[in-house]
Amino acid sequence: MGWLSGTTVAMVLFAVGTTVLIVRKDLVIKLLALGLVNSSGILFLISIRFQPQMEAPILPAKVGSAIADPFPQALVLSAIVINFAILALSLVFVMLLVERYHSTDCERIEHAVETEKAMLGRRDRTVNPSEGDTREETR
Amino acid sequence: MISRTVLLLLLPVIAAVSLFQRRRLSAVIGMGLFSLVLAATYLLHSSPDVAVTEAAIGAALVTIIYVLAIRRTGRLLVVGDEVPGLLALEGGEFVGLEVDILAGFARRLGLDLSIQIAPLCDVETILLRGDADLGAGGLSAVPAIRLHRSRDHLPTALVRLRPEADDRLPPEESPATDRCEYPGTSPISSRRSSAVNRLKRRSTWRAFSRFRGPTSRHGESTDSPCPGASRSSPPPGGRTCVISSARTSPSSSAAGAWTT
Amino acid sequence: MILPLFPLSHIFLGLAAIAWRASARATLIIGLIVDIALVAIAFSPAAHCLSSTVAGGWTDVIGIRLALDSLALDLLLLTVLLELAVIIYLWRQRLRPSFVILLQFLVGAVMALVLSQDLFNVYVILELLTLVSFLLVAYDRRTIQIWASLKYLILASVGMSIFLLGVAVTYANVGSLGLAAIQQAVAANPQAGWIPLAAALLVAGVSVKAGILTFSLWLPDAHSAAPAAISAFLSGLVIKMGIVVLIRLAGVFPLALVLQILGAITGIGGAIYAMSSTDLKRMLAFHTLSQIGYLLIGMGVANETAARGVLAYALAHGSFKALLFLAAGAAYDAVGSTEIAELISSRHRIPLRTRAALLLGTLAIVGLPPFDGYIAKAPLLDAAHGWTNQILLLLLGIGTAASFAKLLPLFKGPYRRVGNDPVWESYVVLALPIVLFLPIERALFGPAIILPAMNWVIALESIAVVATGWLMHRVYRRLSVRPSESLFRLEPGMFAILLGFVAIYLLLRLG
Amino acid sequence: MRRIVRTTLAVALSLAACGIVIFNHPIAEGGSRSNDTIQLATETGATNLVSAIYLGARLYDTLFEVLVFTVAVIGVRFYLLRRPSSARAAPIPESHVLQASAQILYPLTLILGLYLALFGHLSPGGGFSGGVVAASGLLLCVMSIGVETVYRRLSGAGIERLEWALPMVIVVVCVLPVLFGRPILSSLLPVGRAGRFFGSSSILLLNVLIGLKVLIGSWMVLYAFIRHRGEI
Repeated sequence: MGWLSGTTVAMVLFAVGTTVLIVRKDLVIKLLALGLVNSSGILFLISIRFQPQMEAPILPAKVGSAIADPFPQALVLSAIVINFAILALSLVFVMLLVERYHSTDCERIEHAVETEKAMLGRRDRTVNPSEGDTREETR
Repeated sequence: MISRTVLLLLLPVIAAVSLFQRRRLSAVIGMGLFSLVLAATYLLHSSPDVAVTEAAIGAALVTIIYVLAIRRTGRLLVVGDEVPGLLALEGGEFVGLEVDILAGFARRLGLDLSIQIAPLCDVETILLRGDADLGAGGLSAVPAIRLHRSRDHLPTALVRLRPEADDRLPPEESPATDRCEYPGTSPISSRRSSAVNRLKRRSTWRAFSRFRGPTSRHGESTDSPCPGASRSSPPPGGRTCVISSARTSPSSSAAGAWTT
Repeated sequence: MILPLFPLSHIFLGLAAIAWRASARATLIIGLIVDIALVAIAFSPAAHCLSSTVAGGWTDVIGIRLALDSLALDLLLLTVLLELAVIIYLWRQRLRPSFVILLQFLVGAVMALVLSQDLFNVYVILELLTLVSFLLVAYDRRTIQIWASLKYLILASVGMSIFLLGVAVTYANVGSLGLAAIQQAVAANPQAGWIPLAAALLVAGVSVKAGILTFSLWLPDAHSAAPAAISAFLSGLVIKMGIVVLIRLAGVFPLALVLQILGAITGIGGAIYAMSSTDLKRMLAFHTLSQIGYLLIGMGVANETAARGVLAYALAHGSFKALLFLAAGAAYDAVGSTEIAELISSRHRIPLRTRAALLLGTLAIVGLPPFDGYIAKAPLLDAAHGWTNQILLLLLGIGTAASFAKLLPLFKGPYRRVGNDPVWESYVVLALPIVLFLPIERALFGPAIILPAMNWVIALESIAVVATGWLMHRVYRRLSVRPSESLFRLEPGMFAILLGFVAIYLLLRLG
Repeated sequence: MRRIVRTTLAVALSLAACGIVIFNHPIAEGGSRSNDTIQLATETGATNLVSAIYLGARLYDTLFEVLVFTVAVIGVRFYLLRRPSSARAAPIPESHVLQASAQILYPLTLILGLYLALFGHLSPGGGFSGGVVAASGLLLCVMSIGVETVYRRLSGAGIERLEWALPMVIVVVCVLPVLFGRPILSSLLPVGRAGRFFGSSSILLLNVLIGLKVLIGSWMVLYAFIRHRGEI
């Protein structure tokens, strides 16, 4: 079972996450997949220098046994919190979009935003006062 | 060693299964479970600190926030006229029997309720235009309301749900509703039927609803309130259904017929 | 020893701004004063004693090294410059404490990043930058901004997880995350199998943040949707942070070929889209891409002059791009639109100083001789050996000139005074380095760097490039071919990141 | 058709990216240099080596991580609290079983959070996980006595100011050693014998500060979400 290490599984999780991130249209699912991608990085970092029979890095360890490297674990703590922050904020934004469009479908929202953008340009142009004389000038 | 292998094998399976769920809530719960398994995996990789943090943040906090966030992502638009006792605006709030029913219905579906007041003569137009999902506010008191098949460019099914062999409808309603009825679609058996049942038992009411887009396709309510409609013609855009009940039908016996 | 104070002071001030709401404006001023003082110390002769330190006095193996090298000095200067300009620009607006804290965090994170010599530290700071700019882009809460911002966050977060994988691979093989240790490990065994993998992961991850095509497909939307002052900051400074990390990585891994190819794609792609864009802010955002292309090609050349040229160009680009974005914001306030046709037709309502600022920015960005665009580009043109690089740089120059030729009618009369231009002081702050770039560059990078700018061949070449660009604009205007904008959606962005990673890996492995 | 092509492409690209990493598998020679780490424990006085690194050697990273969390709190509050609240529905769950069990569980959870934060330098845990666990205790509290009650009591204690003041205190704790002639970001308080509760008092101090900050921050995030969404 040498091939079944944490790193391999982490990369499989990464592949699952990116696939779902592309294939599924629902924004909430996309965020879940994003969380999965981020977790895969963490699992990868944890398991990269790990070998079975290692003890947890808390002293005093059992005599004669190697302890796992504490360094990646300390890094990973930061990464977990960062992922939480990203998730909370993106969820808030998804909620704002849902409030506006009543949909979590990514393509629908994208389409609506693009239409809105086009409408915005047009409205600005028509709303402008004193448009007639400026047109004259450019001619 | 073996437990580590099992957990490692379990991780992608849980992730893939939960991310390909149709219902968002299932996906969220599945990813919460994934986080727990991940925390156990960290523990078996001799990193208890990371395991504790992952369990606290990934499995608890994140899942709670997700569940809070996806609670209500849609809106149930109701249009109706003010009828004292049924639907009325008092001090900026809607009160009345039908409001209570609608609130319960919206809650069942996981939607936000939003009520608009419109003159009775416009309710039908608004509903048919698709600007609202349900009509309310003493609609049954006006026999003159006529229903039409939806416009042709909307692939919708207009379904009437009523007890089988219920011929005690007031005669003036029949021509209007019959025109939009699909045969053989009346018995409903779904989770939602209890909601409909509640509606029917408690009030004299009639509603037209057109459940639009994502709330019915991706949302909480993938099993639609009128399954007959989806069976007869799976509509891509939305569906319209009419829920109508007779004023005169005795509630207890009719309820039995509804939940077949 | 005092190096951590650069970011920490801003962080403290930002938190003070939100804890005591009345003090928001005061903290901005205090932050500025502290910055100027610190930069003055950094430039003083005593600076060598603070040039490098490990935070907290730990060993290099596990600690985080901070260093004040020429790259850091260059960007610190740019930071202070932009901070000053943006604060002046924002001064008369209502400033919410939450805005001030985000601005302070942005400045603090930028300073921390340019000083950092540790890969994981870079990761954390990049994430902080991502989140802060994510919130700032959508600060007005228009739906367009929210969507642009969300897209940015999702793509940047995927990029950052790829970067984290790269950090993990590096740590597994080096045992430390300090750049010096990694450099030693790579130098000891340049053929090791992990090097292409780690380099590809790190480069692909950071490219998402650095405005490199085809990784950064979020950039045009986010930079054009943001409020003007934020656009100036993002385009002038924050996008350079990815470049800073790339420069650091290029000092460790053999990346010259990859950077050149990425630079070519980024530059040409950005220029094409900029030429066909009809919105001023969007065009400026595309231009950021094309200028990033310049920087990458310069980095790919990998010799001493080019490296200094890159630094000089980063500084110059920051100043004129910020000037253009700020002026575009003022023009939007006056006209109510950023469509170029609209701006031209109601140009009489744009304040004169804003128009002057747009003109100055345009002259600088196309690279006409007395201004900083030209002076900073000259070393790159001089150092780029080989005909591919030469042609690429020329093409980029032509593309820039061709897209900015659209703005020329904006500067025609009538020149009536309309209203007061409330933010002209910030234009002055940014215009000073644009006009007086020669002595600044000489002071920063030594006298050798200004020699190419004095070369009349290069000057003539630049003028010829601008003229060609103008001609090209006349031709292109009549063509109806426009590249599709649907590339800048979420899903192509995801595809591009994965594809880019695979491509970079193959390049590093085979090339 | 387009969908099939897209799905295939997505799967293929993801697998390619994943395969590249798997087949260049960085082989771990594994383990930590035990001398280094034991020395680390004596230098910081923390027997939990992860804490020793997290709040010792890499305090600078941790500081930025706290800031990332602060930014998240700012963002959530800024974007959610000004939205119209939809707290019409009852904040207290209808189920009495849930309510009763929440009442019993929440003190336990708060104590667990406190333990994790206080003993983070000796055993698994730390400020962050402690704070989050305590915040979920507060959530249970909300289930038993209602969200507005909890909110009133907590804001009566002035937690909002504290949310912004705590990171400032952390920054000050990081900078203060400079007054004693030690480098910035080194430990503020003296280091005692490894393994004692007060053996590494500055890590203990930081753990408590971070735990409190995270507790308040998580509560503010949760409150914003609950208020926006109505009920639990």
